[in-house]
Amino acid sequence: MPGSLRGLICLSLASVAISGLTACGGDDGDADADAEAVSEATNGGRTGGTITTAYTSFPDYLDPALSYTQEGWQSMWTVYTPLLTYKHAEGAEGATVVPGLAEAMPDISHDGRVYKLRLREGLTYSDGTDVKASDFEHTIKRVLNLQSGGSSFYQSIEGAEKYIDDGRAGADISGIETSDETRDITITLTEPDERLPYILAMNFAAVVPGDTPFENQTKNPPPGVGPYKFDNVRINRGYDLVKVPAFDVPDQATGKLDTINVEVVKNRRRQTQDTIQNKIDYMHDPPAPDQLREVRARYTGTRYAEFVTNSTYYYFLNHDVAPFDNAEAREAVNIAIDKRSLARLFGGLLEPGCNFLPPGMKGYEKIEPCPWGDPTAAPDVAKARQLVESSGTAGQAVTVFGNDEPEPKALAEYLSDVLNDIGYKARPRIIEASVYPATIGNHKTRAQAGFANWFQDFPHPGNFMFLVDGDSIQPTNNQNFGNVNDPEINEILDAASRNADIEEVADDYARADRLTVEGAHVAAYGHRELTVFYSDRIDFENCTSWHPVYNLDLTQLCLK
Amino acid sequence: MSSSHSELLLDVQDLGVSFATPEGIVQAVDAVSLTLHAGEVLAVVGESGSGKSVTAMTLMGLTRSPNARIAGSAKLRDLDLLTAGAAELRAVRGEEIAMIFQDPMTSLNPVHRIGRQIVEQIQAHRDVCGKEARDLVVAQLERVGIPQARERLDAYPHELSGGMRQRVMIALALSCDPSVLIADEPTTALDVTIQAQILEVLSQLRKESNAGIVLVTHDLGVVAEIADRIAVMYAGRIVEQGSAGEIFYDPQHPYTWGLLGSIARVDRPRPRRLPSITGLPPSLLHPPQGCHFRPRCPHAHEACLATPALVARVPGAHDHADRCVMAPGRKAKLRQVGGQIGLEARGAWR
Amino acid sequence: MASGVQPRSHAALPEVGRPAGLALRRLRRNRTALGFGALFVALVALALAAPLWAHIAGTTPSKNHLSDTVVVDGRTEQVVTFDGVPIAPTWQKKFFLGADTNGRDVAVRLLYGARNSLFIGIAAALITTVLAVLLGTLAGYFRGWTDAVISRSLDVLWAFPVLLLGVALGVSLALGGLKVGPLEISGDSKWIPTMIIAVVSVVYLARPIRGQVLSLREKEFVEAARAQGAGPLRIMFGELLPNLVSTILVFFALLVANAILLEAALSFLGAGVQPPEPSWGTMLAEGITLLATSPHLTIVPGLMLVLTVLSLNIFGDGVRDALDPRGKVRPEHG
Amino acid sequence: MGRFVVRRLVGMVVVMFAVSVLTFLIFNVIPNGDPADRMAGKNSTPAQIAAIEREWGFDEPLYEQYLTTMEKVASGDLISYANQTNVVEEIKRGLPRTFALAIGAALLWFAMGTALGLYTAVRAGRWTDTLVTVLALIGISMPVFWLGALASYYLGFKAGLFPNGGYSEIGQAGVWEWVKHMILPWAVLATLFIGVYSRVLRANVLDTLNEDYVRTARAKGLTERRVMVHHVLRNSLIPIVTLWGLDFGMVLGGGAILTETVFDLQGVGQYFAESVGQLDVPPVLAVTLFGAFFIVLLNTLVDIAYAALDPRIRLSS
Repeated sequence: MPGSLRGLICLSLASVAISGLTACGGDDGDADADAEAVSEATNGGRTGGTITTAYTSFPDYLDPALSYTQEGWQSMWTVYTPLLTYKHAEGAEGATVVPGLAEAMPDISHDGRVYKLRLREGLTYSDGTDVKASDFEHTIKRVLNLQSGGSSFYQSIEGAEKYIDDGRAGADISGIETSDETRDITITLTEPDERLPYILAMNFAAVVPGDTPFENQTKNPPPGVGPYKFDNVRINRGYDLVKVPAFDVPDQATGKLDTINVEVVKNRRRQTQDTIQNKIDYMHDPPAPDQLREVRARYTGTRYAEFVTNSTYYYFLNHDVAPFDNAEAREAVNIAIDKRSLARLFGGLLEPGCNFLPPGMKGYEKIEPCPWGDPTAAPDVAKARQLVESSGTAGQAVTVFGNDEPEPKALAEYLSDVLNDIGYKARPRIIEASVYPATIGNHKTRAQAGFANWFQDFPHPGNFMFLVDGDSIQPTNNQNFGNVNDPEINEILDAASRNADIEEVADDYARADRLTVEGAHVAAYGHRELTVFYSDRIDFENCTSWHPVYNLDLTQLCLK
Repeated sequence: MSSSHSELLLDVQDLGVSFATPEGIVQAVDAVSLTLHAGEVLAVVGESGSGKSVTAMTLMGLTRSPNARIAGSAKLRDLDLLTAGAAELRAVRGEEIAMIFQDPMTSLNPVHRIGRQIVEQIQAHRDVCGKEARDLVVAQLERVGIPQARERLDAYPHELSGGMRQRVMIALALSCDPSVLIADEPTTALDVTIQAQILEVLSQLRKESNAGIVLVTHDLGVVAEIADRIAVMYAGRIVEQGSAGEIFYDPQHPYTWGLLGSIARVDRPRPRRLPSITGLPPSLLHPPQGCHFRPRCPHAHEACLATPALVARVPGAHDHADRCVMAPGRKAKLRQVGGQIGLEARGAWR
Repeated sequence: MASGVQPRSHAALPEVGRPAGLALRRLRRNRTALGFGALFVALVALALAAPLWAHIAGTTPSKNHLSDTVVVDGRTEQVVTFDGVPIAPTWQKKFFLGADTNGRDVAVRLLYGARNSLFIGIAAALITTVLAVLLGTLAGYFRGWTDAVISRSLDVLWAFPVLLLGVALGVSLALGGLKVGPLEISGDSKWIPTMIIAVVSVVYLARPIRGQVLSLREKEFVEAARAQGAGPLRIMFGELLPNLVSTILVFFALLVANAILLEAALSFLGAGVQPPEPSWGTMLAEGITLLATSPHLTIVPGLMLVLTVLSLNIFGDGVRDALDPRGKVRPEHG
Repeated sequence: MGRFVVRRLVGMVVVMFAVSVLTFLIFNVIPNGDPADRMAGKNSTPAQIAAIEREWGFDEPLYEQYLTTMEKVASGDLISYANQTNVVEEIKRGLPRTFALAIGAALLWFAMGTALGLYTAVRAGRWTDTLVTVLALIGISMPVFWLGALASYYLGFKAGLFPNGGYSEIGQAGVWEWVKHMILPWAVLATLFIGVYSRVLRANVLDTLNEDYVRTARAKGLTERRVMVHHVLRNSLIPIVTLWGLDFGMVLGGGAILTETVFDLQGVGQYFAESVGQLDVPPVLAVTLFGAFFIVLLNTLVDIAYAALDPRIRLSS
């Protein structure tokens, strides 16, 4: 497959892309103007009209129980609403969990195991049928029964594992009790899980009718409660989001446009060209790399903007295999990589940084000065060479893993070159993107170093720090690719995970972040930026709302 | 059976044909003059490569090409075949002057039915409808002795035997009743009994339509059966021509003697080996100086180094001309080899 | 042919047993073919000189210069700009043909890539030839069930959409590598695309060889050899093989050309040469995504590839004309 | 004829069987990552992976898996590993696009190749010979995706003469839009062949011009045009038509994968390209079978056409 086609599949397949809030942070001089324009966006603009948007690939599923890609979630959020959801707002505010179909935030028992919620009164699905409390249990059953990528999130619910093992779709989940009359929903966990509000706010838990079959409904997505509904689904080609006029839930955004026509245009250059020529109104992925410059120069602030996402990009360094079982060797890598070079490999759509946690995340404290040198200055390669020399690992062979998407491939080739420069015998090894995580996450591969990135599942620092948590190491499908196992970090994360109040533990996560960087456990280098690019029909100033979880908020889009 | 008083159909004067090849100029035909009258069979004989087929094809306009040079004149009645425009030539080809080619195997288009191939010719010259044309074709096929002609119309060439195919070729040539028919080795590819039948067809044709036939062949047996007059060609030139009787009974050119010595006659016991002329025909790229037959001629002498003229030398036979400078009396002595006409195959003068 | 010398007689000379000298003379007369043959030799020489140019340019094919600068006409320029656009050809020692997205010197990579592309082309063609001669000769000589098995296998290969087979194999093998008995090839070895191309091309040559052997084995000289008690091996390699040389020669240049094209196609579909080794195919595949800002990344390796394949095709065509002026071309699929 | 067809049909089935087994083995014998691992996704647990293995039958013996898969191909129930869409439906969706590309390009290269070949044969000479040779060889010496990318960018986007790739349904935007979208892909794919065809035809015509039956045709007094069309061209085209059939089969059967991809036509070939990139075995298998089917079918049709065009050929064996 040609590079241009692959486009942003990496963002979606490899991990779910959710985004950051720094659009308004303004720590980036260039972005200031856009940021201001954007921050007062949300409420202006006219309603009505139809637009065409382009996706590089069809969402993995148009079924809330299964969809686990950014493309899917972006549309899903306009069609389905979970019991809890995120505010339709930009920046940190958008990362706030608020009541969705539930009347209020859950009532949590003292031991943190029982969550009580009540469904709002008089809710109806887009097909007009009433929403019942028992639909929620059905929704969770579907997630578990369909082996959804999200099912592991819900296994802390009592009886969930038993339900999976039973394999019977109709069986009961003991941890979910509902009453259609009182609209009460009670969730019991096997042990406290401070992430539960976020997990309930994930689209997997978006309530669907109780008669939705236990199979992939992509062809004919189930009705939901949301400002839009799916229509005219053409698998792998596109679908329409059509406004549901009857949708009226307090504090929830209603859509502005009448119809959002989503077309799959696999070639990113074609999307860009068509958007430039106003044949497409909004392209979801960044413009093709070779047109980025032109688009930036001509349309920034009028049709084009960039946003830092809640993501982290780093090289994993395997602590179990030579040479990176040696701390000095890892430090040398951290010193030697040139973050300015890495930013160039992303066409500038990367904000270089020293931290592992992204700037938009609670618990982010900028590490300054960066122990490995200024991220925006040339690295001290001589020092790195010295470290390699003194570590006694010089001359060792290193295989640098990357996948075959354009950027990860270039990143692996870059690190390989850097390692050769500082005294190793390195060679890149490029793996098919679809099997990349499973390959490097398998202990048998003994991958020494390579490309890694993470986009949040939900806006919580724990969702990043588990990547370096020694407790999350497993022999296959390991996410802690470098087998980082630092007792101090493990301890901090363990304690923090028991506390549901994110404000209280923010400092702990900041400490864990600092330890990760200072221990050279990974070679973190920055955070991905994503873009919006419109035709000139779209009201850029008033209707661009960049959400920290769902990226561009489609409900806010409008025509001039 | 000279027909000097009947209509003169074809008058060829000083025909020369040469080709430019990567190796040089090849003079395939050199100063050939022929005449053909209505109802007459003129046989042009000679070995392979003597230029007789090129002569025949030149008359049909089939040797025209950027690397061919054609000289002289060839009048079909009033039309000079050598200089005629493409349209004029097309109008007479198949209509006035038709040709039977030597290899019936390759001369018919293998992918078209034979009926269609003949109809095509008729319709090129006559304004007849398909059905009418088919009836004409059936008549032609029957005329050349093809049984069940109507069924054969739809046959492909490869479905017919060699003899049948040659009959088809003849029918094709005759389909517009041409006044001049050129038959290029019409019997070479056929066995002896079929040969006889084909010759029979040809002579009958001459009687019926009073056409003039140019028969190109290297088979003197065939010539003896049917020819009125004979022209003997050697290395691009006519070396001797005259009435059939004159050539057979009083041949003047040593080359003709050699040819006659090589007839395998049906009516005589077959000799153990066909006598043949020693040596090879000359390369036309670098022909020998003077008489072209000189290198192979046992009787050659210095006088042969000059190009001999084609003139009548036999007293009392003014239409019997030859290119050998020897006196007729001496020739009469020399051609007797073992009681027959022949060419003594001994060392030649160079 | 009873008629005299005609234009056609020249073209219709018997082709069997055309002496090598004549073929050589015909080839020598074909200026176009010779010119392109010389061009190919020059390209090979360039590929061999790759380290020399790398030395002049002061870099290596895998050295990244992402954040470096270079002085062009007195101005200091970024090798790769902040927004990731690599420098265009500078026409001087450093970055003569510009840089790629990793800030690597395109001219140096192009020459090293030439080594890989040519290596794959020639090695694959050699392997194809050996396999095809072996299979074709066995099938044609032994006939019977040997022929049946080989011919039917070739039929299957023939029915296989070549590109699909190549890509499927390429993607699969690049991931897992190849392990056949003692032979172990790592997934990123260039032997993988080489072997794939060699195998999928076999049918193009094996079929004509088989046909030729079928007719050759009936010839007198084979009968004679058999009568003298020569074994099948002696006959196949001593008697038949020398007679297949001209066929093999005719196909070889075309096989190399085809292999180079196939490598490019595989690379474009992500199944070709693996990094860090450059090849024209991989350079092209990467370059095409950057056509708008950096057309040199597409045009330079593309032209190089077209020139090489074209020179091979024209030269091969000349060889074929010289050996068999009436032969027909069979288009291969790129 | 009847026996011939039966024999070829049997042969076709055998070849298709072999192709399917081979494709299946490529992806199952060669180690390339466990499909269950991939399907389970990043947060999967071993239990989940085991459940997927059970459900999809990855734990069964290979021949069982093969049989199940083939059964699904036959019944049209084959499901993709990557996104669980119905593979057969996907192929059906891509078919009109692939057909549009292949048929249009094949007609174009046939017409252009014939015209150019005939022209140069009639105007035969050293100069045209060299020109056609070089042009023909340039055509086959270019990577089609390279030419396609250049044409699409410079003629399409830069010059604005054509759309930026993609396919336009006739039913939606009309015939003219459809043609506009197809012109470049047709031309690019045809470029690969035009030169070759003109060359083969030229050689054939020159050979045929020397045939005795052409001489006969001239001797009949036919017009030059009729001689050229009914005798020279008619006979010269026989090998071209058969060649055309084979190439058309190849293009239809996956040969256009690069052209489809570079112009984003989303036909069957592009579907293959995407699936193979995701190591998605079911579509790869199905598309390969589809391709093999057309290649074998066209091979058979070519044999029949050959016999129809040249009555000397009999379909006995």
